[in-house]
Amino acid sequence: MIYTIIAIFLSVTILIMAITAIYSKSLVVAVISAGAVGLFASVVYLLLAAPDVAMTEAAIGSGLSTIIFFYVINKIRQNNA
Amino acid sequence: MEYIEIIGAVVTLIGTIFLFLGSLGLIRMPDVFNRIQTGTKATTLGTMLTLLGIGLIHLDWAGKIIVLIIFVLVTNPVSSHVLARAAHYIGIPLTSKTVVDKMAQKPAITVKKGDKLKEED
Amino acid sequence: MVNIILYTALGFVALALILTIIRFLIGKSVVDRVIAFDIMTVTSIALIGIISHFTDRVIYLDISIVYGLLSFISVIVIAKYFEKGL
Amino acid sequence: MKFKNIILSFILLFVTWMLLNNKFDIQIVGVGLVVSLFVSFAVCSKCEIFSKVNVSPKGIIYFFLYFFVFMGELIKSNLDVARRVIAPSLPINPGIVEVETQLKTKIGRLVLANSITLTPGTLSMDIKDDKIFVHWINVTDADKENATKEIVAKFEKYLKVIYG
Repeated sequence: MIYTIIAIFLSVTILIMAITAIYSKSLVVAVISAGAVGLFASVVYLLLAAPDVAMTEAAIGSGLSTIIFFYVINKIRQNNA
Repeated sequence: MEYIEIIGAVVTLIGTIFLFLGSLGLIRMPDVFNRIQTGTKATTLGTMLTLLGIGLIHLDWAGKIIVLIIFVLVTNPVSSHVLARAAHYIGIPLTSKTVVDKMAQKPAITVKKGDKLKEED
Repeated sequence: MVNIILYTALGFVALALILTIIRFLIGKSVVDRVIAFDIMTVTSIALIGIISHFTDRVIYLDISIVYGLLSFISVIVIAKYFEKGL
Repeated sequence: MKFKNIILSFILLFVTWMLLNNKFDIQIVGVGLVVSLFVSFAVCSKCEIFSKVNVSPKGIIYFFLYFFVFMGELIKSNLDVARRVIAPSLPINPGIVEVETQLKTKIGRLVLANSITLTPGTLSMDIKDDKIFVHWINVTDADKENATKEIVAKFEKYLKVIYG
């Protein structure tokens, strides 16, 4: 029962974050929202009793992909300036 | 035996109340630096107390709980310090209640064209 | 008794998450949103701790260690991007 | 003093490994000894970070005293934050002041800046040589000496013994 309520709450949060990532004007805000999607998706995987998937999602979805996106944005900014 | 679990649960409840107050401060404060102040202090102690309560309920998990508490205690101030310095560097304005700003003597930096970092939307 | 108190604690964590998400959505500048992201992460560590009590599995605490470590690094990278580029 | 660096980082790594495993077994202890010895030799034979730490009994006693003082300040600062957030009139009076420190080593300044961030109403923003810029939520005195006495002095007498 309590897991269902938490899972619904987190899923609605994931939807809000994904919509923010699509409709945001700024590139930086979009990348941070995508990182937040990975963050909450990892907690949802944890509620579905899959710790290994949750650990991978936390490492790749939230950490590594944000860092790589920022690296690429920085490269593009240097080339344009 | 029974008492220590109830003490742990109460400690967890106090920690979550501090987390809630930190988020409330994040909504109510007028500018970036005051938000960092309330946010980082309240969440550091709140997370430490929450994990400590869980550790009192399950006494055999003590090792990982101790590592997590020390980790939160060390990394949380560092990230708030770095964010505050970056916010002052790119020229986020301070609130109108500010009394004194000793860091303003530095030459203002120039934000490159195409970077809308200060105020978007 | 213990579980009733911890359900209340879970409610407070959910309220804290909702307030942080509101700050993320209305945030005036980019730094506001990054602060909201940082505090969201720390609150989620507390949430994972409480969930690991209800499910009674110690491996969830390992996930919260990985979680905190990587989000700390990504906050540092974002701040460094704001200051002078990577 | 390379030797002190290696020994201190070895102890740090080994204690972290044992706490993470949470089990006392001959295989776990053996693996932990070998790996942490190798890592501390490979990484920390050039760094200088622990070379000024005072490990005499006086330093250890002062470390525990500092720990209790710090915990008291942390709890006091949280009650302060709670009072300011709940009050309807939002009683803040913020400003950025400049304070001075007498600590010389890098790790001492790191610990001092982290402690300033977690004490009532202050947030360290930038550090240059021996000057720290502090965002203070309730400025009572913008002068440098008075602000130093108010913010830094309560930690510095312990940290000067431990980190030099």
